[in-house]
Amino acid sequence: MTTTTAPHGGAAPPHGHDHDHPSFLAHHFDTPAQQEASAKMGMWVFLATEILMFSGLFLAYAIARWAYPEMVLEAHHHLSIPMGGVNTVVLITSSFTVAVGVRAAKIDNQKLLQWMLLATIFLAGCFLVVKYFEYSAKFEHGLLPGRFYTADYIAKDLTVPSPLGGPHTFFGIYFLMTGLHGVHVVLGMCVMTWIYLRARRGEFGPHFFTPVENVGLYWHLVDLVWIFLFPLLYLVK
Amino acid sequence: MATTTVEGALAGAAHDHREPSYIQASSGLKAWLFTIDHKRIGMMYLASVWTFFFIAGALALLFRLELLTPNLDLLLHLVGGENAAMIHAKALDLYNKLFTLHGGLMVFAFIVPSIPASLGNFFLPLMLGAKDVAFPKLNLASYYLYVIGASVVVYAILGAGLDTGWTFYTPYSTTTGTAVTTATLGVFIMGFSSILTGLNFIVTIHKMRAPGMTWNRMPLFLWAIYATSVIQILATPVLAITLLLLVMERTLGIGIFDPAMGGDPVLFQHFFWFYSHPAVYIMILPAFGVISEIIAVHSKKHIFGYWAIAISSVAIAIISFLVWGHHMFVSGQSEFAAVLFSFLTFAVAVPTAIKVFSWVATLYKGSISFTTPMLYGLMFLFTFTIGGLTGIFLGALAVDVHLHDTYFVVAHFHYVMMGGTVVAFLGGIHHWWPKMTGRMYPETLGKICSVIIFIGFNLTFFPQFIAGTQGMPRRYATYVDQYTIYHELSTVGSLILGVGLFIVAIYLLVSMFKGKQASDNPWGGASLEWATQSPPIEHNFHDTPHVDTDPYNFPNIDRSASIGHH
Amino acid sequence: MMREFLTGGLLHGLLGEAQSSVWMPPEASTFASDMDPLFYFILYLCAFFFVLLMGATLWFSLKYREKTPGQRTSPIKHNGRLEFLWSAIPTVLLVVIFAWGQKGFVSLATPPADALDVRVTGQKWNWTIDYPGLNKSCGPTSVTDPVTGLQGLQTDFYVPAGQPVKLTISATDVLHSFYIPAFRLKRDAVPDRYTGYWFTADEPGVYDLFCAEYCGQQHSEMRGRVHVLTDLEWRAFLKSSRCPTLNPDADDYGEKLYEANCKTCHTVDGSPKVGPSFKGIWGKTESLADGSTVVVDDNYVRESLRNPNAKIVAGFAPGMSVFDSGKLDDRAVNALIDFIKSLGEGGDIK
Amino acid sequence: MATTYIRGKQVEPEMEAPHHDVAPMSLYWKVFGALLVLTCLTVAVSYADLGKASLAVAMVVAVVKSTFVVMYFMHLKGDDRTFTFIFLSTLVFVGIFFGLTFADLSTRDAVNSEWGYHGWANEKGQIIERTAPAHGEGGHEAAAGHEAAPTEGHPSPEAAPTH
Repeated sequence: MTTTTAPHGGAAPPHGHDHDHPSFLAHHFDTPAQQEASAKMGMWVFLATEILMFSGLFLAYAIARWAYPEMVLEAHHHLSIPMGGVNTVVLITSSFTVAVGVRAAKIDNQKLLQWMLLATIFLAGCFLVVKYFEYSAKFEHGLLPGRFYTADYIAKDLTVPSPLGGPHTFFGIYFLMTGLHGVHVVLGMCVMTWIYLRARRGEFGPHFFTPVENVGLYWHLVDLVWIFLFPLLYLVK
Repeated sequence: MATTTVEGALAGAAHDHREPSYIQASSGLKAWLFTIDHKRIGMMYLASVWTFFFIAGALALLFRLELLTPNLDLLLHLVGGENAAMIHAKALDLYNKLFTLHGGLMVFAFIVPSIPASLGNFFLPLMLGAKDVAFPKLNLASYYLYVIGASVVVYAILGAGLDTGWTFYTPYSTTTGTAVTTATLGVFIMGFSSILTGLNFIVTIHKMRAPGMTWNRMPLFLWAIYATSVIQILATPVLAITLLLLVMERTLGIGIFDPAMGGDPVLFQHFFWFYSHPAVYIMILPAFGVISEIIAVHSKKHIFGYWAIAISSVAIAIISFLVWGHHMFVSGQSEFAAVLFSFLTFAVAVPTAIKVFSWVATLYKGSISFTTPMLYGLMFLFTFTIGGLTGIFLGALAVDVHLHDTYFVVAHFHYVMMGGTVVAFLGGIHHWWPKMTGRMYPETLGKICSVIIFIGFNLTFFPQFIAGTQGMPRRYATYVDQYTIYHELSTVGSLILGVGLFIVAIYLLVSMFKGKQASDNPWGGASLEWATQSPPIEHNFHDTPHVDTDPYNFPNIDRSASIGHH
Repeated sequence: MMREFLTGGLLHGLLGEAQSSVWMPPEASTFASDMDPLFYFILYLCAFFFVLLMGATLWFSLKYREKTPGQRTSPIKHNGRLEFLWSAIPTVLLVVIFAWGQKGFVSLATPPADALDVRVTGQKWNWTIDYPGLNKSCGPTSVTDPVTGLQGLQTDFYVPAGQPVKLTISATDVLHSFYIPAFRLKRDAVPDRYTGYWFTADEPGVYDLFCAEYCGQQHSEMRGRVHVLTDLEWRAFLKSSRCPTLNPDADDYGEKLYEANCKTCHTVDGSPKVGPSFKGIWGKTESLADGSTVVVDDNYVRESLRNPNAKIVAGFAPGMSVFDSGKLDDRAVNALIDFIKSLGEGGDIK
Repeated sequence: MATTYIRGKQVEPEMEAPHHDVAPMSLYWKVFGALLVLTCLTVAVSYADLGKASLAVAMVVAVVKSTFVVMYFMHLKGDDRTFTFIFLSTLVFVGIFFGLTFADLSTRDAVNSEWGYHGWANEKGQIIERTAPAHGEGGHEAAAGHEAAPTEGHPSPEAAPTH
């Protein structure tokens, strides 16, 4: 319960301390503003851990590029830029829709909020479908990570590990980065579906929309990682 | 309901009507296992953390006994086999699995979560004047993640066994047949628990302080927990990605760390130590926080150099990310990087020195009562200073070439980990035991045990310094017999240490039920946790206290001759 | 004299000599005699500050113990000057220690031109030392291990006294570390990479050689002896038949290869060890861990060398290191196969 | 919502409900448009053969795009300054991770090229002749556009002798 004191301490607070307890305010928070600020800060700290986790993979990519520049440049021709480009546009649009969704929650436009969440989930699905086609193309050509690398026109045979710094390292890192990013897209879709269901029950409005905002923040980070991943893996010569 | 100022709360709490404490609030296993009360989660963490400590500690005693003699005399009997050579080979494997279990469990399952998760969880909201941590359900989730992760690691080690050491160095960890993948999965899960606890504490400290508690009115224990949480947030994700890369290396052979496939094993050491060196500061910083509280309260004197200690905690948290290379001076790292890391390593030694000097200065002109927590506090000053000073030997490049991976390193980190964190943890438990359980521990028995632990600890680990400088390498199952004297002393010491710790565990458990009733403020502490009932009520305070003094203003400080100003 | 004093040498001379055996093994290399003064300098510095600090703690504890309950305590909160002093002085001392420490370390990486070139290779659980210029190669020789009383493999490393020696260290399977306590020197052996250092051994004698980086089952038995020889002994060693290089044309080339690479895990007397025994294994049908069977022939031996985890005999753990063509070229593999054949055929003898 | 005063000083201003300034819809469209344009730009630039500079250009474009997303979509612009601090300090630590790792990797050959040699053995186990990386660029920017690319020296130009 909230305890507020008049400016000079001492005097009794203006109104009883047990004002109507809004349904969404957890018992241990004093004011809704404190709860919202805490939730948002928690989300930003969580985003910090996500950035640091992906930084490990970006460092692995940087070292592979530094140690084997020819291999990386030659091997990344096998990645299809159109598919990557489509995925980038899809993710940026989904970022846009989730941002508009959060804005809709703020102005209590429930219909728009629900449509935007649905659109984001749909776009995430498209992203995964495009990724499925990309991966299946790789599987067919045998461009697989590490010891499963059987693309015959590059490595001779399986028993001897493919030539040092062979493309298996690049594809190992490629599958790790896009795979981990893909896992985060799937997680994002699940959480967004849960938020969509709560939005349908009308839980969110101008006075309480933190869950929508946090899912939005998470989704923007997933988009951010892809914004860096796409040029590094697909485009850079 | 008028707000009670801190002084009012201190005086009034003892006698007014006793609300049911958090223990009596609801009973039954389900009430405990699904609680979101930070105090109950803190107690559950305390129980699980100490269970793992005694499992890993018992194994340490087992292979300490084994090391009594140069050959594998003890383990040879535990292992079957057709001929002497086969038995010997299996005994060596068993020894490697034992020291890996000891290292792995102690680091990941005991010492990383020890103080922050148990005492931190219990006292952070209390000291802040808050009703609970910012995300109580997340707090319970992190406890269960910890329990699941720890049991996966124990399953992996007791099942197929793990013989890579807690450092998982490649290429050995990618080529050995033991359960590396399962163990890394376990540690991966425990990493999440560490991240979530850190996240919870940072948000609670930022957003849920009692009105009036500005940053310089926060107890130093909370500064230390804050610095620890910052490291947990920034370092643990890199451990997650390192373990993921290790598992991918083992299963898919992506070749980042495997030299035959174009990788570089020293790269794994960079990834690993980027987490693991800040992790050793996750382990020691909460101990600094506990010691600041104990020494100030039990010498009834304002802590000396409040800002110096607070800022040095945060400074250590930041600089700890720059120094990891000193674990790799002889690993084939470039000379330029070795010199750079050595210089930065000496930068991190200065804030630690400032802390120790400030604690000793706090004793000056105090009124020191030799209670058990204070004995542990003074013991900490002795053992941790040795641990810290021996770090300087390992930081100097030329000396580290000789001392790296020898028993000197083993002694150094045991003096810092056990002499530092475990001693501070015991001090903290005794200091806050009346507040946590509402009962007092047996004072005289407590003092005796602290002396036994002091003697046992020094007898165990000081000879290892000399064994190390004489060249005894680390992780050796059998050794040449010129080192026998050091191992004999060390084994005898470890038995004494084991006995001392065992008695402490027994009398603490007994005192939970049979200890005599404790008052709300037995030591005359001035921080907020002493301003409520012991054991505290479910939502901590009858009404949110507001703070207008800093937590070290003890009643008997002689303000008339005010030499020091605010 | 001044330098001696400055480097704590005098102190070390006065006190050090008396207990040099307490802290440090004998100084047998020039690097050791450079490094020990730094060690003692740090030791005495830390001892001094430690005694100061513990003295203060003890004295304050006794002098200011609580005589009467509620006893007044001083309101001192901090003292700017004192806090500055105890931050600046340690920083200066630490920088001095850093500067001195890095000087010795970096000099390790620049060997003199006339240094004797020695190649050290660590593999799972023994060292092989080659002298490229001198047509010598000191591999592991089987000896009864004094500690375990069993047949073990130890390497003898012969070094001329007073002459700089350049070590180029590598490994074939996992990380090892070439550590000679008497020389105060160690460096990790990293597979497929070269690391190294140089030293001048100046005290003739026999010293211990350890592996200091955890490398698996017999990490603690990957030991050896370092023999620092006087000039006379060194010339005798060069002419002697000790440490012959593996001569591919000799008929016992296969047996020598077996001793250098396989002996730690495979015996020739029929008793299984870490791996199956080679006695009578040729032509035998072995049942594998996954239930299938294989006949021990050229292809199986070759595949087990190149890709050991492919077909593991039932009852044995994976973990054999890879012997790719760089370590054992085809000629060496053929010699090894001939040697195994010579150990009895048909798999009739269990 | 009542505000809390202690001796006249307002405590924890954000305790009372922050007014949510809702950005106009047009801003969202503008940012969306900018992101699409930049994506097309970076794809187009990748076809033009810039060689070494292509990495730098791609990174600059990525940083610009990510600042747009962070400032407007994640509302870091009008928000509490601690969130910006958290975001940027994370990037500093990612920079430390990159910088010090590359401090080791790129100076391995500095003192003694043969021992520091980052030699990669080929199939036959010999150290292959490894020419210094064509354009010696070091690590690239971190995950989300941090400013200081770690600068490292070029590894020694001449290749180590084969054995």
